[in-house]
Amino acid sequence: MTDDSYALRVDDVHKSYGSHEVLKGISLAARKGDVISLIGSSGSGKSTFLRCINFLEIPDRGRFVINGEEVLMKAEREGKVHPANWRQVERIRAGLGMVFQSFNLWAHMTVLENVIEAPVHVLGTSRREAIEKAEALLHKVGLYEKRDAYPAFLSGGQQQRASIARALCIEPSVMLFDEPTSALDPELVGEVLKVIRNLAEEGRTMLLVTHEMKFARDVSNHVMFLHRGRVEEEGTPEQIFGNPSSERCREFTSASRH
Amino acid sequence: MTDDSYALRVDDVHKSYGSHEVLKGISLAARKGDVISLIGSSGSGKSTFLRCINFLEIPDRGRFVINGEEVLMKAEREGKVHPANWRQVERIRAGLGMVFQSFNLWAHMTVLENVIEAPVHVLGTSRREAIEKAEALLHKVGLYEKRDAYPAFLSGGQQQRASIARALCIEPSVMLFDEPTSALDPELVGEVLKVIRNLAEEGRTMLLVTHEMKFARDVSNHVMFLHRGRVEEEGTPEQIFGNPSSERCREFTSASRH
Amino acid sequence: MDFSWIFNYWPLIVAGAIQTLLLLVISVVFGFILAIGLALAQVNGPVWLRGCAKAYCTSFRGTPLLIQLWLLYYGVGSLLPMIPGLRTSFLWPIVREGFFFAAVSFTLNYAAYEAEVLRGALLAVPKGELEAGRAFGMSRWTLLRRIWLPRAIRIALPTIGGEVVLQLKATPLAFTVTVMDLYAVAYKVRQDTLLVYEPLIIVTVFYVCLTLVITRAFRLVELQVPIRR
Amino acid sequence: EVRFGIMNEAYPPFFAKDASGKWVGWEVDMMNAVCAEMKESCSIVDMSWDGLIPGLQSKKFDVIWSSMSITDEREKTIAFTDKYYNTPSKLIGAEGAKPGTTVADVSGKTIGIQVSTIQSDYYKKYYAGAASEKTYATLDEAFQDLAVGRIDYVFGDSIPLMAFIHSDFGKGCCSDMGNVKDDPAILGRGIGGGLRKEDTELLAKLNSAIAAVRASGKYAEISKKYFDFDPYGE
Amino acid sequence: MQTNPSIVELLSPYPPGWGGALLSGALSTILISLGAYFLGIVIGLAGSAGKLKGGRAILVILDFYTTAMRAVPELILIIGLYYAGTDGINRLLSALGFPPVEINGFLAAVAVLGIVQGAYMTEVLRGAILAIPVGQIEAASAFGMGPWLRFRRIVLPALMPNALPGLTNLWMSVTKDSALIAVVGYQELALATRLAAGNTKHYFLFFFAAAVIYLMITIFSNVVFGSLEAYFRRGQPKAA
Ligand SMILES: Nc1ncnc2c1ncn2[C@@H]1O[C@H](COP(=O)(O)OP(=O)(O)OP(=O)(O)O)[C@@H](O)[C@H]1O
Ligand SMILES: Nc1ncnc2c1ncn2[C@@H]1O[C@H](COP(=O)(O)OP(=O)(O)OP(=O)(O)O)[C@@H](O)[C@H]1O
Ligand SMILES: [Mg+2]
Ligand SMILES: [Mg+2]
Repeated sequence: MTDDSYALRVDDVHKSYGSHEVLKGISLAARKGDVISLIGSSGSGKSTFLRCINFLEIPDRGRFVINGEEVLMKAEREGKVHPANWRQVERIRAGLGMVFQSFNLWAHMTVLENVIEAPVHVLGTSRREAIEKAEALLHKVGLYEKRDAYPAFLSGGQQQRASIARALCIEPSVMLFDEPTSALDPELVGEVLKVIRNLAEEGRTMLLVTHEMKFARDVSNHVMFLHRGRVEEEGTPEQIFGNPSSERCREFTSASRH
Repeated sequence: MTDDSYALRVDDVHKSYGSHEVLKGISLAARKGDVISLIGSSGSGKSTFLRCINFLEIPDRGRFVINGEEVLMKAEREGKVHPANWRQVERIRAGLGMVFQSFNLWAHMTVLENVIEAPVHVLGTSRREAIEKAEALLHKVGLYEKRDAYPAFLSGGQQQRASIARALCIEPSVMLFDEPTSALDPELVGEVLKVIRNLAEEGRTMLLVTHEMKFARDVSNHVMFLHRGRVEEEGTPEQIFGNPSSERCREFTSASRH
Repeated sequence: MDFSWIFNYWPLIVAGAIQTLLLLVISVVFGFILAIGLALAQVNGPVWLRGCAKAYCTSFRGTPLLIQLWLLYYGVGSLLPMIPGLRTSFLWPIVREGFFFAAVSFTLNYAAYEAEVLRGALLAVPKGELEAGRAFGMSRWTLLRRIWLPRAIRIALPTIGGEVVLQLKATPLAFTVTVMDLYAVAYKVRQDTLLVYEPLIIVTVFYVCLTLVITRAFRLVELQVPIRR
Repeated sequence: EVRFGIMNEAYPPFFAKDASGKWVGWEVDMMNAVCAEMKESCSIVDMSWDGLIPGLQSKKFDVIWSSMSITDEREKTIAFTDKYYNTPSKLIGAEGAKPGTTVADVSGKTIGIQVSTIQSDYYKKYYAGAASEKTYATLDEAFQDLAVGRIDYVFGDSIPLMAFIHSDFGKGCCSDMGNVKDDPAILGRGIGGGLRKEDTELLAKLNSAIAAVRASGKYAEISKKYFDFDPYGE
Repeated sequence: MQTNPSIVELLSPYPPGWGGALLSGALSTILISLGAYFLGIVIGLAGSAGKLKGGRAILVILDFYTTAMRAVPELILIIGLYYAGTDGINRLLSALGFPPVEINGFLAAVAVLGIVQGAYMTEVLRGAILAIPVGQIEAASAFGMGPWLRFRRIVLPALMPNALPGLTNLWMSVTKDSALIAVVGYQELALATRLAAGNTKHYFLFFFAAAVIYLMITIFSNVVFGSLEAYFRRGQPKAA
């Protein structure tokens, strides 16, 4: 199959911090509308993998095709690679929405300013239009009343919702969610589930790190289990949660059921 | 019943931010060995309530008895109260362990240094002893290898575990946990569950904010549902999750089961 | 280039270098301690103390060091002999000298600048980390000593390094109260010989070495805690 | 055109810029007289002390005309004209001190001296064993210290010293101890204009002009405006 | 001999009063300081960016720059640039058959002071950038902001509260360091004060007057910097 038929295709990603090899060759291929969940124990490299995809961490090795465009890499010393053209990376990033595990809202902007920042200044949407869209999104995540508050004065879940609204507002074709529901109550988790389903129906692709197995099972059509820097097992949610073939995966998924 | 028989007793706590009244009179009484879960939607004031108990936020009104000692309050202008004696508050705090929703590890210290900081510099434990205890705790939460890492280089779950170890290391008689498992994988959640059960058996009292209903049900002997700044409903886990009497509580708890 | 004068002047040069070093070390060490108090007063002192600290910083940063030195040396200094007993006490040989006044006024001035830097740095420490300290029962003092200051100082290190070098550059003013620091020695040589560059080059070499030591020392402290970028 | 470099500090009555920015003083009048004698047009370039030598060397002006003492050491770097004035050196002391300038008089005392002046050479030769020295950047600072009693004497050129004693500030505190014993080898060389060593032609012209001004009576005429004695010295 | 003028006469703005000279000196001081300060900011921004992002070679060069420019006495820099520098340029020009040029003393002073300020600012800004929570910058990158946009929209507003105290200090010192320009024959506030004092022997009066003028400059700057800081600290909870 050619690269073009994938919304996101990543091959053989390696990443070390010093002598600690976090990712030992991870590959992934997602078609439009796919929702892929990454599960795995804490410290197994899920966040690192997401961050490699938009080059917040520079992978040591790997091939990346995002929205049909291959990220050009050039070799550096010590056999490592590097993006050849940061312009290209920036352009590609503008089509990727990211929700960070630690939210990373901009502290000097209100919630609304946070949400319209990228549409207005990266995509060039008009301010009026961006505000309209942002307010609709803030309504959806139940944060409309807090639109003029600064992040430091928000509760954890409110910050997380602001961060989700911020990522959605650029209408990215690929979304990277790093534990987007960790600070949310069950009702809001349900809301986020709906949002993700809608987005998938619109043909957007989503990559999702989560520790909530039920959420992963409900939302995704493909699940990958990361272990010790490798993909230990992957498949449909039914397969992974119902009948995992690897011992480690069985242990891990059963822990959430006891 | 007298105050003395409670490990923690809080009456009629009020707290506003500006005109926004977050807590409208919350009361709670916990005996030694109690594990009380606070649930409620995002922004309902759970964190604020925890933070009022150790006076990180100064409540507008309320009466606090912690470990049999009543916190002396004095009236301020506008009918608000204030702790009368910060020394007393500091002493009481040293008997309270807290795990923050945003971890709040000290960035200029390694994990190990973070964990031994309070024992050594607040309680006056000898450094050697503190290190021994800290290393045992770090083993328990699976962070021993990372003991010399600085917080900025840890994954989210690792930071959360460090934060838990830090709170446990002072062997507090009352523990305040603000979503202590939000960044943890199911296996680690199970570990934390075990730790909390052990602590309860040792007679320690725990107050726990969580969004994971299953966890709340498994770990606690009492559950409080906060809504709009009030305790909408409280009772045993079976009651709250099995047969809640209030409509709002039913809605909320059922969301996690859909 | 003509450096033959060095043979006649080297004892003066050595003595001058020592004076420069002493002035720098004294003013930086004591000024820093004073600055901590001033910064804290501004960040969370009571209103009146905050006002006093702010006024102090404004006036000491706002007027030239030279004028402060003169006010101290000729103003306060001429009143000192009137303190009964001081003239005969063991302190007199110290407080009589220009060096004493230079050291005091440099310290006061350095503290004002440094307090401003520290104030900003104290405010830049994430609130959550302070709350964590409080939550574990740290007293104000322990919190300050263990969390707030170490964090703030790390944040401000590059700026503090700059302020120390600036302070080094301010030491030549001591000559106006008869302290023969290294720069004054160079000035004397220039007056004597009318050589323009050579004496200044000696000063420069000394300053560069000292600055290297200062920046390396700060670099070392900075590297203690790795920063993720 | 000949450009004269003058230090941009006030050294009345020799040179000073008044509030309107005009240069006035004995040395300025002398400069004009010398220029008239040379039939040259003249201009003044002012510089801080630090800029005088570099300014001369990089040809921002041609003559330093700024009460600069002629010393052997300095002659290694620049050339000097013949002296155009030389006033005696003296000591002033606290009010009520016993007048006198011998080594015995100053023994055990502290003398304030401006850095790198002929007086500091003189101190080294005569007083160094008996009295101690404090070095000042300017005489004004020495005066202040004398007034508050940090030093016992100021040793310097008689003209600024006498001006100080007669000022409001100096009147109450200090008095004249008398001129020091002359030593032509040190004190006798006087004040001259400083030139680049290669400008021998200008040097000769200036020297003859100075001599002519002195001889024509113009010198005495200028001096009368400022002094009640002859500043040329012996 | 001199009569005894009153304080009013001495400070009158018209000669023989010295008020005018002091005020025009103060104006030069402000102009030189402003010039040097803004040059310094530009250099400082570039320098700190280079120190944080640059390759090995850039780092070595910038290290040399910040160490040397801060360590070498300004006097030697200014003499060097103004005298030796013009000498060199003119020798070169005459060798090439061009007429000599005059370097304006004012520009030389601004250039020297600005380059020196730049070295201090490089360090102040570097520290301020390092104090920004790294996640905020990562978020900007993740949304496709280029370096310039990221700097303008995220880094700059976030670094300002951290940098302003240091930047304010540098402004305070440059207003006083500008006294150095006397070396090249410019009359700013400090020199005007010395002239007035030396001429009239009223030292305390004029030094006091100068102190007042400096203090006014400072208080005005404080208002400006203070409101800047208040603006950039928006969104930050109060210190506990
Ligand atoms: N410092 C503050 N200033 C003003 N409002 C605040 C402040 N802190 C919290 N709030 C508001 O108070 C309300 C309660 O916040 P709190 O953090 O207690 O919520 P929570 O129940 O912990 O929510 P979550 O589950 O999302 O963490 C929220 O609406 C929040 O926006
Ligand atoms: N900047 C860094 N420098 C060094 N090591 C790092 C760095 N960032 C992460 N690590 C390490 O890499 C490993 C993987 O981290 P990562 O954040 O990807 O984990 P994760 O799977 O997202 O875990 P969690 O579920 O706890 O968030 C961890 O052991 C972590 O300590
Ligand atoms: Mg993670
Ligand atoms: Mg919360």
